[in-house]
Amino acid sequence: MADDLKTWRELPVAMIVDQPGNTVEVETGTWRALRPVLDPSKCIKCLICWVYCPDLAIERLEDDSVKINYYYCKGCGICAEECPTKAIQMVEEGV
Amino acid sequence: MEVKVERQIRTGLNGDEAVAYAAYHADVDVIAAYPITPQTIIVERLSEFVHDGLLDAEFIPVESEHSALSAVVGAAASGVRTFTATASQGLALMYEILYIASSLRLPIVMALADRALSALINIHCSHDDAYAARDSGWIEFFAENVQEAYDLVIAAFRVAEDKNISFPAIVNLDGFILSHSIEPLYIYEGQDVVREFLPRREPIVKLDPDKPVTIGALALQNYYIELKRAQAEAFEATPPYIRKILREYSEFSGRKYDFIKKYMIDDADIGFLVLGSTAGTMRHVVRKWREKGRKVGLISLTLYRPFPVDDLRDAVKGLKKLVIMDRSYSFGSPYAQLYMDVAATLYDEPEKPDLINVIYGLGGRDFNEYTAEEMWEKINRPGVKKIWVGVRGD
Amino acid sequence: MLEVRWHGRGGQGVVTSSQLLALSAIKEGKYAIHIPEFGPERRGAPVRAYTRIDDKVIDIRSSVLNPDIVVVIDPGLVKYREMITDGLKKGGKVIYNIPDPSKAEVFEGFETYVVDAYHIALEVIKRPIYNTAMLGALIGVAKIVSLDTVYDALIERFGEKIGKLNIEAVKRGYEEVKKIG
Amino acid sequence: MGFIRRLNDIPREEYFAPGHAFCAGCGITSIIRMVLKAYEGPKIIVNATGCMEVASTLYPRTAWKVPWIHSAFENAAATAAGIEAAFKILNRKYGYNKKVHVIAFGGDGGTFDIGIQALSGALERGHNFTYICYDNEAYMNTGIQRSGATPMGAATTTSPAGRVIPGKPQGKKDLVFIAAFHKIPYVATLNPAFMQDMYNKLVKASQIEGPKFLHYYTPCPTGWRFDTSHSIKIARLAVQTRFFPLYEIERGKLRITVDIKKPKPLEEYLKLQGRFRHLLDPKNKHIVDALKEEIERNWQRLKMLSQLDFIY
Repeated sequence: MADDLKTWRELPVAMIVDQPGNTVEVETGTWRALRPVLDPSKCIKCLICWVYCPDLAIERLEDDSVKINYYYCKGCGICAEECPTKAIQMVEEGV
Repeated sequence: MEVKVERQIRTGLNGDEAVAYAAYHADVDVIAAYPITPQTIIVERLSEFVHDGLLDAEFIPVESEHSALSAVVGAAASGVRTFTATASQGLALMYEILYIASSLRLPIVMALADRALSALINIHCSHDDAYAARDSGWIEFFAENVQEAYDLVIAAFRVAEDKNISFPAIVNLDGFILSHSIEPLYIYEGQDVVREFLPRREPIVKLDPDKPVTIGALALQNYYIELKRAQAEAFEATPPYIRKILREYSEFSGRKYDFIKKYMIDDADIGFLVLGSTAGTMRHVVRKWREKGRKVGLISLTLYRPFPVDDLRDAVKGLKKLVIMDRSYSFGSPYAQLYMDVAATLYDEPEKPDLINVIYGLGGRDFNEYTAEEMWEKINRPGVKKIWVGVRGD
Repeated sequence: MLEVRWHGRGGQGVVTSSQLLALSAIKEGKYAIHIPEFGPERRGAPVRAYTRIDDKVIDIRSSVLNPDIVVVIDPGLVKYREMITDGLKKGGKVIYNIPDPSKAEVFEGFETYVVDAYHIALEVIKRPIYNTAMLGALIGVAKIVSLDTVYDALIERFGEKIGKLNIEAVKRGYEEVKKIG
Repeated sequence: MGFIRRLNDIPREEYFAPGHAFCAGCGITSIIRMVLKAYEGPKIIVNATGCMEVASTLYPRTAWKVPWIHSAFENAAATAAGIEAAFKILNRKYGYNKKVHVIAFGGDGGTFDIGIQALSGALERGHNFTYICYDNEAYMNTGIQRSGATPMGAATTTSPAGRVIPGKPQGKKDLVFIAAFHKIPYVATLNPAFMQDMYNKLVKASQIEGPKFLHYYTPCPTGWRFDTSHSIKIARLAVQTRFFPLYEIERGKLRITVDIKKPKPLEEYLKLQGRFRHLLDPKNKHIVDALKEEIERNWQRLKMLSQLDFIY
């Protein structure tokens, strides 16, 4: 994480975090060993992967089709495991 | 003392009732408290005010002191005026949350009916509990009498909620000696009067669905010390604001309040320093001793945290000896708690009095003129540094 | 400064009588402190309370060690003569409750007063709560506050119905207390 | 939006951000996301110390887009009570005109064990709030120590699968019933594998006044030692084996919401998890039998109670 570490003089009062949802800047995709790969032709838009992705790394598009956001995906494999049509496959990240 | 009696009523209340009236007149919004002697009358009276419809507040009759302080933390974080009260073991159970309330800058006001900590279990006055809170980032006041208990609770709300301060505050009143003793005092005619001194709280931070913030996150090695540095700076910056508010309150009430009180100290050779109700007894004693030709004087602290360093340095000038009276004991420390504050305060002074530490009054042991005389005899022995008085065997 | 020490047993209203005296004095513009002495006692055990009254601000907050007046609410405690006269000022007053005043004994060296608060309480309040009759006796002896002030305090404390019974008890204590030595 | 019939009905809007530090495969984020969607309108979240708090709010960052407070480990219910009281006052005394949901989250340690006193107090006092226990059946945040929620036989670092004592000797306490018998208006069990059931219970809870207690089963790949991809599969098996029955008690009326007519063998559930692996050794068959008996008794009890018009 390339956060600029602030001095005590710059911190908000009362130790709060005043930017809601600012973890959005944090890349957790680096945790990944396996990479989910989606075959959109097999997707039936059931949204199971979107619901179960612990990392909010499945983006739900307007028509309920989905897109994988590798910036956040930690590679747990739940999406591939739960996909009823095997539209998502886990592949080695290094390959 | 000259008292401005406009819109004030002279009445007789015990210390707990006075505190309850103060919270009522301060129009407190949320109270969470658990019964513990000698604080119980406070929560009983406040419950009555709420149940009789006099005070529009939520009274949360929690299942423990830990939850009492936790609940007021939640309420204070929501932006309203909050109050709790406890003593001794109850404060000990709250201990974890004391630090949290201060770190989150929540202006909770707590009355502490000072009582000795177990074991053995005792319900009477020591300052163990007041001292236990001393490092936690709470402002601490000590009341000498019932009038001060009432006034300081009202002033404490203004102090705690001031935007330049925003720290929680404790008002200490000696268990039983003040909490259960009836004395005359002036109270305001009601909430409308107090509101002129104490407007509605404007929080510096709150849980607001329209402006979400995260309160109480996890801070590790990379941030914790910066956060504490900022908190320390904010706490150390409070004294001028506290003083200003106490002056305003003096004006408002007609009763003078400052960080410390001095009595016959200016030309004294030997000074006595006390907290709480013993200030009254010692004032009486000093008066009598002066009649006997003893050049003695008295200092008592109204503000204990932040410690009134400058005031104290100034007040002890010219003293040959300063007797620091602790109603508690600090096991394993070189001296008891108040002494150590004073010693640190005076260490860098070029000229300072000899210091003597007196331990007295634990668990409600009466401190009276005879005990005072025993103390006089002991402090005048050569080489005395730390003594106990009013204890069999010494 | 006038200092009063009250002796009685838990449940007899020892603390209440001291409170009522202090509150009455405060009502009259005086300075007063009521100090209860709570120990490990429960109902039935000996209890003390102290009242200080002065025209000036009262600073001292210790218990009363050298009272001007000792009031013994519980008739059973009179036999503890050392406890009752402990620290009592020379020439001070003892006022005690005795169901049969013909058997009353003088406390040597002190002004001694007796009153049958026992029967006053049973007749007026119908319960063995002697405190208000003894408060009346104290005021009869020492005239610290006016009876009217005490009556007001009683009504405030107990409400109309119970307050009036206690007013009657105070009044009778005030009228029936006798100096015996 | 309210109740859903299919996953596509779940609102799109997210109130919880990615970039958080939960373990890969963690079940906790499902309950966070769904609660924030199902409880419509303004809400305030109270979090006990634990995985959820630590993984979502590493200063100076937060994954929460709603007001959130953490105070200590054992006091989430008490903190929530104070917030609820404050908003009552804001509504009544100061003209604040929004109805705010107050939702407290605690793990099983913070709920079953150290926080049960504060929880009981808050339920008894009838505060209008929701308490959600996310139960991963051990103290995961401190490194997998046994809690009052750890099931019999499970290995944790303080109930290891030792040569003499194989796993936790005691069973799991029934916190749902403990909570329910404060006679509160709504309690329910939730499991992410049964998302429609779970989501609709959340919607229902959000519409009920008074204290609500929800018990969420959250699979923990780290603590239970299973492949991260198996999170939902294991959650599903927990229900299918009747290990974690899905039911609700609404104003005293108990209803099994997902009936399991033919339960799967418990071994299917156990064998996927490292914490139970030692139980499959024949010498520990008696523990599996005891677990099975407990599961059966619990199921039969729920069945019988569901026949009654009310149980409190």
